[in-house]
Amino acid sequence: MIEIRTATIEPLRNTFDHVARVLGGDKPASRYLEGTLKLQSEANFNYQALWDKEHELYDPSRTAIEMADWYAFIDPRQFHYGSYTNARSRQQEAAESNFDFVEKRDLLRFVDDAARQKMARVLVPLRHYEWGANMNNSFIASFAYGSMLNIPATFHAMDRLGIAQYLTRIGLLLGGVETVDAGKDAWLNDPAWQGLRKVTEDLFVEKDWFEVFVAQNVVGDGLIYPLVYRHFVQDIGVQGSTVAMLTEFMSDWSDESSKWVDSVIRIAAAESEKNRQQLAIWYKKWKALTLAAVRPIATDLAGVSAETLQNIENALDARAKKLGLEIGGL
Amino acid sequence: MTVNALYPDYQGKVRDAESNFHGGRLLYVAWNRHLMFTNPFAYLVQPDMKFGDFVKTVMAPSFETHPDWAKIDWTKVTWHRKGESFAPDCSKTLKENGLAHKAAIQFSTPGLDGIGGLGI
Amino acid sequence: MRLLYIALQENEEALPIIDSIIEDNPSATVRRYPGMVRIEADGRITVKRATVEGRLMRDWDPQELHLHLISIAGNVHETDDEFTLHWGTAEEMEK
Amino acid sequence: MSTTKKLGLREKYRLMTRGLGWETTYQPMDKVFPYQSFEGIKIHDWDKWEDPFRLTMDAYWKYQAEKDRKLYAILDAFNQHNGHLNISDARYVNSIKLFLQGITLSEYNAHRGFVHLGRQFRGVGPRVASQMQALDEIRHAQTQIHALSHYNKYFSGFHGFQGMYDRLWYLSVPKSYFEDALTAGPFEFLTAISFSFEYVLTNLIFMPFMSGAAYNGDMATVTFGFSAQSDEARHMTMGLEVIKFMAEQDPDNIPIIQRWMDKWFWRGYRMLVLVAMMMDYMLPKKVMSWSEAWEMYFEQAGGALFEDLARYGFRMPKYADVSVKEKDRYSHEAWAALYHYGAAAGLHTWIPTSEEMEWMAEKYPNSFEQFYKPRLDYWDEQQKAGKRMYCASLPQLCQVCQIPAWFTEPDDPTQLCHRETEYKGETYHFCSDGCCDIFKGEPEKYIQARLPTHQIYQGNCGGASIEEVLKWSGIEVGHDNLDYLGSDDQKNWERWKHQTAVEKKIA
Repeated sequence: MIEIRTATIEPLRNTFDHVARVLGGDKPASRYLEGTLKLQSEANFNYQALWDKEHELYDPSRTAIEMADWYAFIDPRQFHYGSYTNARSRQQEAAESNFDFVEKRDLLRFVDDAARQKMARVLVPLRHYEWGANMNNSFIASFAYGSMLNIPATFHAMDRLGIAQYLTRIGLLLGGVETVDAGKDAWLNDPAWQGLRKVTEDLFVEKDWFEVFVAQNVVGDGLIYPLVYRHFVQDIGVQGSTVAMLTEFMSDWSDESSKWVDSVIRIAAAESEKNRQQLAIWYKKWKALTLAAVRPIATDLAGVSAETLQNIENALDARAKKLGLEIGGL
Repeated sequence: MTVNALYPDYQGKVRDAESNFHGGRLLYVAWNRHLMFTNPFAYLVQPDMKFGDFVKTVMAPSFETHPDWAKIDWTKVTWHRKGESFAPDCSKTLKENGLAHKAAIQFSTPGLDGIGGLGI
Repeated sequence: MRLLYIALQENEEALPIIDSIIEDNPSATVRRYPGMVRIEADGRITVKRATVEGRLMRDWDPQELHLHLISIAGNVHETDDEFTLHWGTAEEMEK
Repeated sequence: MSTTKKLGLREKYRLMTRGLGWETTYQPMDKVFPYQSFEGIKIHDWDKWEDPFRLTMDAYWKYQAEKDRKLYAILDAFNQHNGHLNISDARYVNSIKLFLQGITLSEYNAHRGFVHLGRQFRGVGPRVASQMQALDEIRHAQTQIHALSHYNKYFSGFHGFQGMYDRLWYLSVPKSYFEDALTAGPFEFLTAISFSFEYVLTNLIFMPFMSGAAYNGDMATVTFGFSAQSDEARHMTMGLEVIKFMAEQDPDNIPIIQRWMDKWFWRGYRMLVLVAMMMDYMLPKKVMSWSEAWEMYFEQAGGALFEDLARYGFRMPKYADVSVKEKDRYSHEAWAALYHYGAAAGLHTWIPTSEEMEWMAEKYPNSFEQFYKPRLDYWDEQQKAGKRMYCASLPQLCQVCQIPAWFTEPDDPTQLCHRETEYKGETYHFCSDGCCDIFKGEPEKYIQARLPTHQIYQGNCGGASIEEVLKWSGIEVGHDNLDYLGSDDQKNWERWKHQTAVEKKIA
């Protein structure tokens, strides 16, 4: 290889035209920006879709939210594929060693039957909630306008598949295929789960992808994650430390990915009063529905008190308010 | 055939209808055995232009870089359209010659077979 | 001839895998290109976990093939111990 | 307790994927998956889907991260050491300009198609497989941009790739191809992209071309290329599985799929003419000819594939025989056209050197010296006399593939091939029987084609002059276009090589 002093060979430019326009000048750009900005076609589409009479192939009017610039949605994590898989690969390595640790020492044998059943009843049906979240985020990813939203939504969808698979492994550890099957049966038939399943299925037929984003990623996860991975896992006591190990991925993931979720809402709300109103309407609508659905899971299955659930709701309201949504006024 | 779509009666927008060309229309021309011009050309023409003027003012600037162009004996040139011979009247307009929107015509120059007689 | 092939990147880590494939598929033809090795055979190519582990002197999951794989032709049949390419149906292959 | 250990790969994977899905009851399944049946494909049992590769997400993250760590380590080293100085010749760079302009955003389009299917397919197995491919396609688009970002800093023709994809005339070929697939139904999309493109044709892009990059000293491209190919192996397996699955589900599916195979083979083959040209003309050091690659990857490998598929009642795609007739001319016709439109391209063109022409004469003994060398020689003479051929007349385009009608009659390479048909009183023109048939199959779709020549004449492309249109298309006139001889690229390259030589001497 020829070694040459870099000083002697000057670059002619630092980045691509479309990136320079966003940066406000020709400056070196991050791999996140070069790899994410404006990958989606914006004009000169050829054919009307055989499956959609109303819209162009890529069309901002697939949501009621309006943005002057759909590339304002900078992901605070600045994930491109390489940094995304790297982050997840480190997390999966930790998860793998946690699972290994629990399996090798057979740690679940120290958990009494009642606690074990409780874990199975709460955690195993949730794999279907995660699968629903995967479908909803795949929907967001396929219809969201612009690569700046569509790419992290794809990562988010895949994360939910990964989490559903970790929950499956927990089910297998707790009692094998039978336990996993029982969890599915509960998701399909147990009255305590029917509310959440109905909310999930109703979201499958919603048309506005931004509404699905609010309902699933802000409201649904904003209630389920603290309920399950914070309170339920903690409340299960000493025996919960094993479960905490097995669900570490989920709680870390939630802390990290909610930064992205929040940024999307904050940016859309800051754009206009109209957006802010719309987001608040969706938030209120889905919070009422989801909260009613989550209540029997919290009280009947997880043994989480009404007061705790109220605290979770308050925390979510506070978060939404901080993001610019007017909670009380509507 | 009809297009099989999710909704009834899938209909496309005709992107290149004559009305989209602001009074002009499209005419395609290829010179046989002269592949130095690798493909037929597409021209936007006024329908009331005389065919002779079309050759002189529109085709010539495209084709005159070929050494054969200056040697063409226009009385011997043969024209084709849709695989059949076509006899344009130079004194008549494109429209009068029946050249509707998006007509494609080819011309051959007997005795002139491109560079080195190789069809180039 | 019903051509099947597997193409792998030619690098230090892939070499023991390439050598194992050649060992397990003696009738295969090996073609080398810049940066790439293509192993061709008629009817069937098998990559065996045991052979690769023997060369690597460590546990090896056939899914690690993904790290070096460039291309394949043929139907894929995957088990915990083997990765097989074949033409014809899975039932025919299992015979 | 360790139940996982007892489960085989296949059972475990089933539990980890399709075990997650359920039949909805609060909303009807047909409303949850509305796109499933309009294409006429009948599926009776989604469980019969065989998962192509059984990667759970944790394994996916692990392997893909490892691949990307290696890839970026090489790219970092490449950038730090000015790796672009090690390529064979600066003409080579034009092949990767075309790659970035035409392929990278097509990868993104493929991503959108798969992410759509990843939500909309009724079967969980194909849904998960589509999702993983959707994720992979993001990888391909991004790693290509990242690898070529360094070249952008030192060469023309890369900087405007994003705007060019929607606007530059020859890029309407890949753009319309992907939009055609994206606007089709889910089963057709899979037949188009997973089977016809990934399984039957992508080897033609990646294998010979990436080997070519390696041979021409381009470590950045060869690294992303081979790394991307390792994902393609998964995609190809899915492509074949899709066809087998649909075929086994219902005999009524066979004629529908065969029609798609015919359409998408021809559509893909036409798009690959750009690759043919890259292989034969744009690689200064050549690995194999288009003709050899077509024989190896289509005639032999494709032949074996269709022999295998014959048991379902499938035959070779229609007009495969024409592709074989065209293999000795495909690259030559394309390069000539690009050279001739060299003022309107986002890259440089040139007359091959005499050594390169000798190579072509050897690789194309029945065509090159008879038909193509004399044209290049004539242009070369003209260029040396100061009359470089720059055609300023807009080309007639094919209504389906959108390529200028430069292809010749299958049985006569000296006669341009032209087909036309009428539909609802309008005339439409085609480069081949293959494209004409595609139009006749779905005329309402193809009448919508946004042909760049016509768009320019309608006044939708920034102005009436070529210069205005080029600017609108994202081209820096006088820098990105025109001949390689005299270009900024050539001048810079010679200066850098000279500097390098001087510094070596001093050292």
